[in-house]
Amino acid sequence: MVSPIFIIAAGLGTAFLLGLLRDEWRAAAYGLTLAALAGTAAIAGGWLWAFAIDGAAPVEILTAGTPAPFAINLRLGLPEAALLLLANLTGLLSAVYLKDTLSHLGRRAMAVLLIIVMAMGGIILTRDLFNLFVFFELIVISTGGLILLSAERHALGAGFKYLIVSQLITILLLIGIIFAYHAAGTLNIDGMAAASLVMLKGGSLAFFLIFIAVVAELKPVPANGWALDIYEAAHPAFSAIFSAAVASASLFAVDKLLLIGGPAWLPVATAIGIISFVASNLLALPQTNDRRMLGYSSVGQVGLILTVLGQRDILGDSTLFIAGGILFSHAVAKAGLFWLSGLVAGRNLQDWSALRGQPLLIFAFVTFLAMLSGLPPFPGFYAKWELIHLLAGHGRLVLLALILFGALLEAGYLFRWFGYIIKGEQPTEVIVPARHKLSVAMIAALAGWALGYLWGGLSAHNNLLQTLPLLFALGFLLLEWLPAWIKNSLAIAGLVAWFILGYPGYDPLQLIFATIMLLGGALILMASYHAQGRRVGFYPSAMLMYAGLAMLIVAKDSFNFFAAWELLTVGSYFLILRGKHSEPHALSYIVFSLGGAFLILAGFALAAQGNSQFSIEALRQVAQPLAPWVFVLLAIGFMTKTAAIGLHIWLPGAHAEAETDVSPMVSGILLKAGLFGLFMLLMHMGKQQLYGVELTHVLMWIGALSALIGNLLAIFQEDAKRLLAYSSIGQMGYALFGLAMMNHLGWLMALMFVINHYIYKSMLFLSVGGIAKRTGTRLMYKMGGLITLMPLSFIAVLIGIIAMSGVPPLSGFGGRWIFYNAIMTAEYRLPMILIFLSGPIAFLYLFRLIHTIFLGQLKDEHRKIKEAPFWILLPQFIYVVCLMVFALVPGLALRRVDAYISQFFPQGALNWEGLTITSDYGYWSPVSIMVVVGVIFMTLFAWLLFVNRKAQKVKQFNIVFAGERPFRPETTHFAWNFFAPYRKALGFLTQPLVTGFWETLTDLLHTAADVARRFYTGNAQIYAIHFLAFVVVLFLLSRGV
Amino acid sequence: MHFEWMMIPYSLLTLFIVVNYGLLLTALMQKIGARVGRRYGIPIWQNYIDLVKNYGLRSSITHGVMFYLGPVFRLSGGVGLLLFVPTIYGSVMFSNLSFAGDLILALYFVFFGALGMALGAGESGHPHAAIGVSRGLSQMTAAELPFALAVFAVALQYQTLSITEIVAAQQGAVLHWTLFTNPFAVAAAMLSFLGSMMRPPFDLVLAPQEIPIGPPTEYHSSYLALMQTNRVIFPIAKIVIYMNLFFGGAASWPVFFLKVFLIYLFSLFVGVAFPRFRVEQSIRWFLVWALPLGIVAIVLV
Amino acid sequence: MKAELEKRIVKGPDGIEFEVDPLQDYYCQEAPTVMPAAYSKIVEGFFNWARAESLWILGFGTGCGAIEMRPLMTPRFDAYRYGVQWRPTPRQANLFIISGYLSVKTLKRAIRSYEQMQNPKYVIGLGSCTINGGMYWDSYNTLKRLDYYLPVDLYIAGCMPRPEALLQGFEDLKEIIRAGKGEGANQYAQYFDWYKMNQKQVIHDWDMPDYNW
Amino acid sequence: MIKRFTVLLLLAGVGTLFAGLLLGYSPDGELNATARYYADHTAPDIGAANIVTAIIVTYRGLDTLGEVTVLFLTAAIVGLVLARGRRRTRTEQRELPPSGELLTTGSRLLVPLILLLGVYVFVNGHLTPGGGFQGGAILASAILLMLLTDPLRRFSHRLISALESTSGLVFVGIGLLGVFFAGGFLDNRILPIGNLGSLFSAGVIPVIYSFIGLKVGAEFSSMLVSLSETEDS
Amino acid sequence: MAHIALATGFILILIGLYGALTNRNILRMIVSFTVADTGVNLVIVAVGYLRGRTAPILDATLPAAEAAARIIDPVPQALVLTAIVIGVGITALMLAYAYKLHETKGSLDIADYRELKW
Repeated sequence: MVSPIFIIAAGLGTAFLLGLLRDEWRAAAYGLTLAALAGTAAIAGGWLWAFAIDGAAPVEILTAGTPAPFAINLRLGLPEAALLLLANLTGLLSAVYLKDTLSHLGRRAMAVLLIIVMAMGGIILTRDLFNLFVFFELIVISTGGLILLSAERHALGAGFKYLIVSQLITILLLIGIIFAYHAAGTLNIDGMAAASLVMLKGGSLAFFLIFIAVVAELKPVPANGWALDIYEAAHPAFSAIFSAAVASASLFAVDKLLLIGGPAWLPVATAIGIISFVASNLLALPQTNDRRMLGYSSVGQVGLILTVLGQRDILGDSTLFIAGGILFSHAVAKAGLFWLSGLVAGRNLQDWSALRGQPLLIFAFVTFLAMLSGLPPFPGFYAKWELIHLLAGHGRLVLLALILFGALLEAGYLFRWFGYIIKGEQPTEVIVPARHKLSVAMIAALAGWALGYLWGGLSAHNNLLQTLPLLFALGFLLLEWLPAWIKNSLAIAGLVAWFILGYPGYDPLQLIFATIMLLGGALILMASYHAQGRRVGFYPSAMLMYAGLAMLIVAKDSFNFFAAWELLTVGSYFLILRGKHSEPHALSYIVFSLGGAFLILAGFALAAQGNSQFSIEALRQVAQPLAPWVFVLLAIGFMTKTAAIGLHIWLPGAHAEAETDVSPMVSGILLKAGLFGLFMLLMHMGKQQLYGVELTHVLMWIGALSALIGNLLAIFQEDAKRLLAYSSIGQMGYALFGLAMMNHLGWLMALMFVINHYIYKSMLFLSVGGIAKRTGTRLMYKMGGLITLMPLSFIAVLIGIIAMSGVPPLSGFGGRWIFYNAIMTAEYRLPMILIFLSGPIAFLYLFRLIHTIFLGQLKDEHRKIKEAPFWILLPQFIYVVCLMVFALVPGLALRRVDAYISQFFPQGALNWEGLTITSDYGYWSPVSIMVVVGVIFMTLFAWLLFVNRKAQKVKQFNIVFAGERPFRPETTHFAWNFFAPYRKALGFLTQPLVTGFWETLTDLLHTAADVARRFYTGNAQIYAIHFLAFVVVLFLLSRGV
Repeated sequence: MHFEWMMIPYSLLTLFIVVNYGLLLTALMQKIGARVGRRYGIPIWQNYIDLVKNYGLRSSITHGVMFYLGPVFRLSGGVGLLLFVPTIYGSVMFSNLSFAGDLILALYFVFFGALGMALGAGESGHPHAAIGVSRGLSQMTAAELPFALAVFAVALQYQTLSITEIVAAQQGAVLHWTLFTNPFAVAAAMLSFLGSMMRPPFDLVLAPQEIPIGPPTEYHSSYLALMQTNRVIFPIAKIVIYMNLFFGGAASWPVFFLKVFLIYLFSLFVGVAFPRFRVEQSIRWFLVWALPLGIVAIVLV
Repeated sequence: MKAELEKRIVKGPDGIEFEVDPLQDYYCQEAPTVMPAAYSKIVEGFFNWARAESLWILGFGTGCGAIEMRPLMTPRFDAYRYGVQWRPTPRQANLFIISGYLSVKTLKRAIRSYEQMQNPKYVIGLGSCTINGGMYWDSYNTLKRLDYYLPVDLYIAGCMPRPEALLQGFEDLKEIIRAGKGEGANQYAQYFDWYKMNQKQVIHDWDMPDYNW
Repeated sequence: MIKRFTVLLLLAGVGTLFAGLLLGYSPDGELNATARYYADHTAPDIGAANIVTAIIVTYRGLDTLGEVTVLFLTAAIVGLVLARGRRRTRTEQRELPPSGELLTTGSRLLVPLILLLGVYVFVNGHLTPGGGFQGGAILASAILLMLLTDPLRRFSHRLISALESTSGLVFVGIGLLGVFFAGGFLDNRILPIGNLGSLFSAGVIPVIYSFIGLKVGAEFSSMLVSLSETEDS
Repeated sequence: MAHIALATGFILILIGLYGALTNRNILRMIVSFTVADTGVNLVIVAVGYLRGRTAPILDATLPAAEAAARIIDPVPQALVLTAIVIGVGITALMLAYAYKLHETKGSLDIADYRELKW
């Protein structure tokens, strides 16, 4: 094995060697630089291999042939090797990336780059305090040099600010070191730790100075104004080093210091870290400059890792896994993003729309985004999972909440950024990335995936990158070049195959959900056949969602459940984002979903009490004072997905703006994931009381309110898809209500709603989508009279609304019938009022839907439109058949489930004998109803045909009009504001209170951030004062408390 | 209960009786209304004549398939509703086709006709039709609410959803009627009843002075005849539900006639005394006056 | 011709342009036809009886005579007891009372309303004005003879005739109908061109389709 | 005003901190373990008379390497900073007044002497106070003097940088030789440690210190030259 | 003695910092920092001082055997050298920056370089 001293020697030696080369031999110099960096990276890699695979013991390297602590010694273990590799690889890739700049600036710049990488190695390796200082100074100075790589005018100013603050840091650090030396009699870190420096006279103050100085290198809020200016001004390749590698090295230095400081200093580290994490993510919200925002994000991530280091007292052996997971995610992603930012000309976030049309770059971007947000299957996800579990296990709930809050903020601005890329204004210029720059970014992206695989393998859970559904979904990334129809067939085949594969293993409940999610998904995908071209991005996203769903229903433990949940959230987010104007809605969807997911995570963690291997079954055994809280967290988490009232504001836009075949997926299928979660929750946790309040009663109220408000809002929509979307809120409210009733029939009803809602909402979304496709608008009042032109769509919608409104003889009635039987035994009656009110209201919007689109006056411009495309109609008619079958023989699907529910609620099962279904209270015979209604209807129809045989068909304006004739179809079609009187009467209920609440909240956050960031005035002296204030305040705190 | 072929003729007999009774009853009601206004009113057989005339008109037009089917839906709704509800308590045959479903079926089947009619009216392309439907649906949401609560209260009270069993539970004495055992539910339901009878002050749908005459603006000849037929069946079918749930049902046809007459009369009494509400007034009225009664009813049960 | 009735080029949502001719596309293009009586004479007689006993008047007051129709609904006259009632829509009405003078402007509405009534339908000319213009005999825009434009079954003379006269008129009309002579609708269909010609002669700005249905 | 007050307030805080350090400070009576080790082992193990030099070059040789690197880095960066956008001002050469006769003559006399002194200081670094850094600084002062005499004088950047790089390389190379031939990186005992107090003693320390001296001298010179060249405009 | 040196060093640091934080002229700031650096170096050296001892250079008057009892602590002396050199490096760098800043904007007022903020 090559001694690690060569890493330092090679870096330095090459740097010196460069001076010997003629200034003109730039290519040679550049080659030498790359070779040196590659060599050092190889050494680090070799050691990493030795430690990780061969299990070698850490090595000590002595210098000067003298044992420590009398000479400087270095130490190389697994973390050191990994960090070294990271630093050197980042340096190498940045060097590749900087090819042109370095060649332009010459060997001096290359030498500086080499030295900064070497210095990071020194920081990581050294065990001597003063030596640490020297390497820090090297980094400071080389940073001062590398900032100048930037073409940015303001880079000089930023560098100078940095130097000024560095001076302060240096002063404190030196004073601290010398007094620490005086107190401990050694400069060796391990020696100081052994002498327990902080216990010695004068030692704690000295340590405070050292600690604060090194922590300041992590740019903690608020002493970090200079760092942000550097990020904003520096060359992105340098920022990559600065953010990914330097920060990692500094963190490792802090880690070493904490060894000296001992447990007493851990809370300090935690506090500084968490404040940085939350505050910098908050401050990042109003940023418009990409690099500055990335800077804030870097500061935040580093703060998070510092928090993790500060929690090592409870994290124990997992510290490495957790901190490493977050650190490597951060490093790879941030470096990658900075490298990408070098490809984008504009500095505004909106300018990133230039990435559009570059699938590779978008793939890389998405990878980085997911890594930063801690989404599966990347290391941050596993790390966060462990971290939250351990925190919850030790009752550090405030910290847990702050971490999740900060992470949510971060995800918020990151995904907003992604929205700009995908949906921002059409880029003015197309970027043609240089090949070397592109490959650097791609290497980072691939490294991200590799790390994901690695962390998955290291985690105690199953490696997500080895799960078949996820791989299947990711496989579509490789197939993007195929035409859409081939991919579509593959996708359908995959879904069906997975269903067949899993079929023997499903219990009835899972079977229902699996049928809807997998087979149902395949059915909706049939509508995708109508799409032309390659549809880049659609299939990976859709299949990611389906993969998540497939994994969700079979998840046995909380980890798999949560991972599946995150996957389906992300997949659906990408799907929703594909819509034309869906950017803001997709954003609020992902923010709400991630917020909900975090609550679920917190809930699971709380329930598991630190045991990260937590089977869902074990929810039953959660102990009492905790159980209701777990219940609340999980329930709210799941309700973000079912869009219960209060958490619903993402849904209308997200569903309405999605593409034609995506709307039914996200409405018909995705919402069911939330219901599935609620099923799981209630099945295992049952009724819970919090402060004497029965939580299921609260859920009932929420369900009832959702049903009412959802329906009420639906009737005032002008946009057909929005109407359907609001109706989904209402329908999910019904289902939630049924679940919360906690009796046999309530659950059966909820399941019936699951099935029904899937069928008719998918069908209606497809119909409306097809119509919108033909008419070019979704505004219902602009349509009208389409019945003659689109009769098939009309039939589908007609059947759909009859089914949905619960009018016999179609299947919706079954749901209503079960509902009435269920409420007979419900112990709590008041929410029924809302449900009873919302039932007929559903009728209002359904009528409006069919009337304003199909009936009334045909508009001129629609005279020539054709029926919806075949592939959109086909699934609709399959749904019609399903509805009919389900209406006639509901037992086909429900019977087994009924028996299954009896496990939980033995009372109140239905009797399915013969044609009549009987409950304890009533009976219902679907076939008889169908026959009776059919016979009456046909008889009367025949009679009318007989007496009315001479009826003459007239045209649309042949109507009585008070002796006049209509003016134009637009003025004759009564459609806009259809329920105006209703608005007068009950419109006050539709006040956008919830929207207002969330908007106020986000406004508040943004305003707070906007005000707070003025703290960073841009004046170097003020920054220095910030730093001093930081020191003094911390000093006073550490003395006073 | 099971289906027997004999049920068909008996059901048709019920239908026949109800149609005739309804034709006479509605005329009678109009006559009573006229007497309040000191008029003679229409002849008692006038409805028959109007019906024949409308069936006998020679020409008719159609606006499209849904327009054509609307009245069919409407009448199917009325006939179906009538047949799904047992008319005479204690008579298996006059229980009609109630083996197909219980109270819930009846409650929801009410909408069948309304939906079809609304669709038919919609296809006529006449704005007044759409406005009428909009008004009707708006009012219905509020008017149905107290009724639903009352039904829920009654079902809870008797612990069954079967109409026959509810009627059975009220037998024995007048004081066993829900009217006396659960007055709040009945009060709520009767207020709701006003809303569904298309009489002032709740005749928002037709409102001849405002939107002449709402949904049926374009209907005429045999369409209108079908709807007229429904106009005599449907209120009675509805009253039968009320009678069964709240007023002890009817054990024989004379009792049936009497009770239906009296319940119908209630809406007439209110109707002749009040002018028409605006839509939002009507909605608020139901929510403010009828809804609390319904809530009291379900809370007290 | 009003702008909204002129042909126009419309662009569909798919970007293809095409022509819309409102008079063709919005309105039916078939003339009314003569509707045969019922197959059997007995049935037709029965129907005629029912038609006579159920006169549904179109609630359309064309002139000052309308003032005399209102009292018919009051307790004093109570026309309802004769099977007479008012309908707000021509679709459901089968008796059109031209109540008093008919100006050219109102004629358009009257024609349209009449054509939208269903066969069989009846017209009563109320007051002298409908017979010969009455006191408006020399007015430039009042019609002198109603039966040039619409087939009139019965005139009730007077200026104004009292409600009692109207009641008598209804009884006379019933006689006519019962006798099977109330065939104004078929007459209108048969001589459609003639009626149209007369109508267009007085209505100079004919801006409506020929077939209003 | 507010700023001054804030600064004063904060410095009062920092002062408190320092006061805490000051009050907590009690001078050692004896050498601590580390210093004692150096006192006891320098002579036998390293063979350098100047213990500080032994520490600088050998025991804490890695620090010194870093130090040298700092200077190298600074020189490189100063060059980089000042090189950016230089060329445009080349034409506008300002006329400078000639230096005085005294200065010119004096410097001619002094420069060789200063150079000699510098060399002496670093060559004897392991024996007497002084060493590579001090000697290098003295060398650079000669360059400074020359620049004062003739501000427009140009030195060969190539020469300086070659000197600088070679010395650096030698330093690193010798350090690495230690890995192979002695106890570790920067171990001075690849050469015999000789007699305490003689010029050729302390192993490779004099060599290293000489190169450090050359390197420091070159680097300071390079910085001075770079800064002086800014006089152009 | 050591206390006096330390106190002087600390006061120098505070003076330097005050100067650096209140003077808006960049050159004055740099000078202030050198003052503070001097203070730091003074503190370092002072910490290594032992009363009544001599410099850590072995010669005839100071044989190796007595060294441990007679010399002052050599480590701070070694450290201060490094500190000085690094201070010089940073000062040089700051001067170069100052020059360049002045060249780009013609101003040496630190408050003029606030384009990057928030």
